[in-house]
Amino acid sequence: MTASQAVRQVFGFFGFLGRRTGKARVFALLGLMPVVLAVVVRIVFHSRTGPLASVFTEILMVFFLQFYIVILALFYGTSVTAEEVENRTLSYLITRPIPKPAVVLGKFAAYAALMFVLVAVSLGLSYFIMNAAHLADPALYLTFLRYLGVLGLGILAYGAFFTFLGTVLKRAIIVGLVFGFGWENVIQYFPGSTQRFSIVHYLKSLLPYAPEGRSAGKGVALLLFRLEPTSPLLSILALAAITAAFLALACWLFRIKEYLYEE
Amino acid sequence: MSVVIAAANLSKWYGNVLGLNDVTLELEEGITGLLGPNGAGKSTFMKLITGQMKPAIGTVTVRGRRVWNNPEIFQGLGFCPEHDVFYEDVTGWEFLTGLLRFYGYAKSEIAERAARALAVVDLTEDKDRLIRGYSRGMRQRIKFAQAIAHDPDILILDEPLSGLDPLGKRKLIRLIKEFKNQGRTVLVSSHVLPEIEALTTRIVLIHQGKILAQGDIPFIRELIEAHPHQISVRSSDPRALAARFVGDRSIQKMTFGPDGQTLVVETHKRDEFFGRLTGVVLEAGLEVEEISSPDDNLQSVFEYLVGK
Amino acid sequence: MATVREKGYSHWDGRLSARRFPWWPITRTGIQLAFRKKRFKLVFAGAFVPSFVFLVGLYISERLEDFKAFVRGSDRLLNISPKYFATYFTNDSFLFLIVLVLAFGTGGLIADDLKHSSLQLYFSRPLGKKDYFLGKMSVVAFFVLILTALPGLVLVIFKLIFAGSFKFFLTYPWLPLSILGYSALLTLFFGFYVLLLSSVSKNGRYVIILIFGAYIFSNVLSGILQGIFKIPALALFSIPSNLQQAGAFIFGQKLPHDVPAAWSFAVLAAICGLSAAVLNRKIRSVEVIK
Amino acid sequence: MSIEVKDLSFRYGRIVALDGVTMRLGDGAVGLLGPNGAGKSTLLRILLGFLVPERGEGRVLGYDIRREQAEIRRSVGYMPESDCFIAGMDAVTFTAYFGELSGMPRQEAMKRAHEVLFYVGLGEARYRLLDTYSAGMKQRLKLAQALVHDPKILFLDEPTSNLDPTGRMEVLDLIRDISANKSIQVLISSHILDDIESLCESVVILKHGRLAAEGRMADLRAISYSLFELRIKGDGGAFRKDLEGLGSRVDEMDDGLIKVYMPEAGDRMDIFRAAARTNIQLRSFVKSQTSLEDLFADVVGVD
Repeated sequence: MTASQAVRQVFGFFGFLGRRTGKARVFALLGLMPVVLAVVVRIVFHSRTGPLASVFTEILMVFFLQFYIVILALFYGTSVTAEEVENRTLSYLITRPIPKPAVVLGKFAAYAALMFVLVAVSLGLSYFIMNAAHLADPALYLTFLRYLGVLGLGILAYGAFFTFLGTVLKRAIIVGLVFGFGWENVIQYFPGSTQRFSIVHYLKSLLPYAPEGRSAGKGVALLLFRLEPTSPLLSILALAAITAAFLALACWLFRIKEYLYEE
Repeated sequence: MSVVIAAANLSKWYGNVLGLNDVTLELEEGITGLLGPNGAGKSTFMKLITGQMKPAIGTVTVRGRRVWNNPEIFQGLGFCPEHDVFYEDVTGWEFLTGLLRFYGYAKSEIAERAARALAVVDLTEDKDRLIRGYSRGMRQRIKFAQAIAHDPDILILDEPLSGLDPLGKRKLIRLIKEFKNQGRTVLVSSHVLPEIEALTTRIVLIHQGKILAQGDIPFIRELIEAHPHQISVRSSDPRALAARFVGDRSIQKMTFGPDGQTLVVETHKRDEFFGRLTGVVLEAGLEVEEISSPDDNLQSVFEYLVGK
Repeated sequence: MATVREKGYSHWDGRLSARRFPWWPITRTGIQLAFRKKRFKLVFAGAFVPSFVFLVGLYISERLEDFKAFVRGSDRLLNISPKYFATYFTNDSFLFLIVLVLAFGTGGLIADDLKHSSLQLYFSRPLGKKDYFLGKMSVVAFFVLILTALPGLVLVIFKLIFAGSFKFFLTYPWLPLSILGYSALLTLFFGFYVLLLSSVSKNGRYVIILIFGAYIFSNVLSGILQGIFKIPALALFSIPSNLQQAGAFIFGQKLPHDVPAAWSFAVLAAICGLSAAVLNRKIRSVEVIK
Repeated sequence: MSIEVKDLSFRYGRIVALDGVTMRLGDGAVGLLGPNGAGKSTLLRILLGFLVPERGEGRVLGYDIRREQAEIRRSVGYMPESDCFIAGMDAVTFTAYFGELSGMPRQEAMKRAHEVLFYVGLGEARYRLLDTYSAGMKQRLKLAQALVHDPKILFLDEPTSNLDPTGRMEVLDLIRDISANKSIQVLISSHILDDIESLCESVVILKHGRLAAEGRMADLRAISYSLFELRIKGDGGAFRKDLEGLGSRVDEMDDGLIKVYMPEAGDRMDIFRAAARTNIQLRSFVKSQTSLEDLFADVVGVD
């Protein structure tokens, strides 16, 4: 069985399993919150149109970018390896004729796909409900695809990093929390290139609003607060590099590590 | 009988905890019982054979091929983990077909193999129920099914009978024996010695990381010179029987059982004793109710070799 | 006369008796276990920082003249009145530190019992479910009271000592009662709140995240909602706001959100009710032996 | 005797767990047997007062299981089947803690905890944290916490699971010592029939919530015809013909065991005379009775 076939099979196995566990439903519920918010805003502000709608979209993006995908990636990322070790189901997987890295890559891909579906549905519903007034305008769809692309890259980068954390540390969730909600938020107050040492910086640089352009209300400032963006191309490359590097590290570690359930 | 699993000067420890200490061993077809006190290195040995751990010194090979990070040996090897752990939110069918994905079978072959494995462990009617709802016996049997579904010729079982009720044990013992009768190799580890005795007479005894004994139980018992054999004879007049044997030099010790009917004799020369016993009993006109050898079982072999 | 102690099992000649507080050993052990957790002593000590800060505040208020130049704008804060105590009891960092201490110290109260299935050991003893909960809840009560009632009363005493007169006490005789009342409210609420979340899962880490997460999320959520809809009643979504409302009411101060205080009390009571119901259902005897 | 139940019935929703069980448990050690789901743990739970039976009543040590629950649980020691301990505690505080919860004064509980821990063989490890305990040590710890308050009755659920062979022997000796002469009634539920065989005088077998068999083991296993199982050394052929000449049927099993079915009137010593005539060594000679496993199999049905 070639390595790529093995990855595809592991992807199939965990794609199926991921949907089954109760946790997926809990996160889907969490994803419902922005949709409800969008509906309520539509009802309350249906008379006024224009920039106000896009401002609220900004506020939603804060939820998605700095909370939802981080929580998803933290949970699913750390559980790529930690879950199998903790529930001791690891021995079912590594006594199969497939290379160990295939388990990490296959499972990561399955969970990334699951996360992407959750985010796409939630973002899609809330975005289009919020901007229902001018559905005809093609630019609307372009911005949506761009948002989705940014969140997708975010899922991959955060997911890979947390997968690596889950393979290295025993207490991955706590460290992940500190990184995801501590370091990533604090970084924006640091000057100069220190911002380059966080994932959220590259994601923000890809957002469709030029920072010093028109300041469209509180929402935008919130996101692009004191951002010194790197060029979109460089950001995408950086995100891709982060994803690849941390996944490779996770695979290598998983291959050489011996998991000892307490003797 | 070719060598299937071989270990050469195999040693393993983690931190300062000793796992295995210079173990050299060869396992052939048929069922071999692996036993030893807690922390003797039994589970370390199991993990080394199933590639969950890397040998520190020496090698362990299955059909001549190294085990660590060498996945294709699992094409022909099935493993039953000790812990009662599963993917709880899937049905028996999904569990088997899911794990069968990794052998490169076509979809139809996966379904056919899963059905056959379920039939062997007779869980066919429960195949669409979630494993979460399975009883302990059913979980143990589905675990056995996932180990034999890809038709391996080596089966490694870690405490397969633990937690099963007597009927469940009988059923699984029969399955394991049927598997062996197809000329395959089975390595079973267990704490409960009567379970090992029900499966095989061939054992490997590990203690403090070393192989203490290997071979057939009666053969090992013979080799243990240090401890004389015990023979218990329950008869109408044990004292008369004892009086007749007192002069016999080969008898080391005689004790009378609490029930006042049993005479327990300890001797190195069992042959000689049994030779004379029938004659003596008839000559003395005694009524004999029972003759047995209380220490001719695995428990006492274990006690001698491992005991304090 | 020689005696030989009989080998093997020996009986105990004492007599088993029903005790007045059968649940007391549970509380004592719960507290001991909390202090044995790594780094908990550090977190616990840190929780006393606000009371220390307010103590210094008391000192400065007495020596206002010499600090005049230094303390330009904030003399308004430093005239000591029930408002001073209300601020102490309802400021955000004070409540957050209590949640921090409870999450680390008492998060595992029920979660650990569920994880190691030791419930069946408890209930194979002459112990009712009521005793079990009372024992566990008084562990939480211990920590909350030590962080609220104790420093509160000590501050009042130091105010009298620093002022050198009972005038303060005579003008506000009801203040110690408010302190005790508010501490009791916090004890009751956090007792139910922590036990509810502790019984939700076996995984200790998950429970700690839940205790933090629910508290912060409720605040964030109500902040966002108020940000969008500007309706004051939305403050009821946030646990800290409710506690602050109740505190302000008990100390007779202006309510931070113009929502009737009764609503906040109702929300807090509802959470306690929910917790009692969930706990009663979750720790059923059948659950006890799986 | 201390445990008596009449027409006990209980149901989890639709599933009938106990269906009218009436029995009086004999003295000494009693084995509680039955396939998984036969109602064993339900019976234990009702006797311990965790569940209230739908129908029927019962008395434990004279206390009624419906009304005097606290009294029953004070004088009962329960050793659960699943692993249970409290992380962060050492063995002494753990055992003393549960002694206290049973009503012992604190100092007495601490003193008694040491005594009991030595008795179950955890003497040297009694100050270590329970998180570092192996499965076998946790098993002994469970026995210790069941004994700390000196109960009148011990309910042991799978007492010898996950113990290594030496550990199993030691725990069996402990239980034998407790039940034999120390006036403590012991009820043991186990799947390892060898343990029940070596510990208990009488046994109760449940099946689908009903009483399948109850009574002293010796009576249940006695069989009418006289069947002898032999192991011999030497030429079996002649010996076999000689025996058949005396009118008894002889079968030889694949593992060398010889089964001799003697006619009612036959004298067992004829076998010895036949052995002497054909100079055969009689190495094992046992009057067969149904093994507990066979008894279990045919009482509970399907093999």
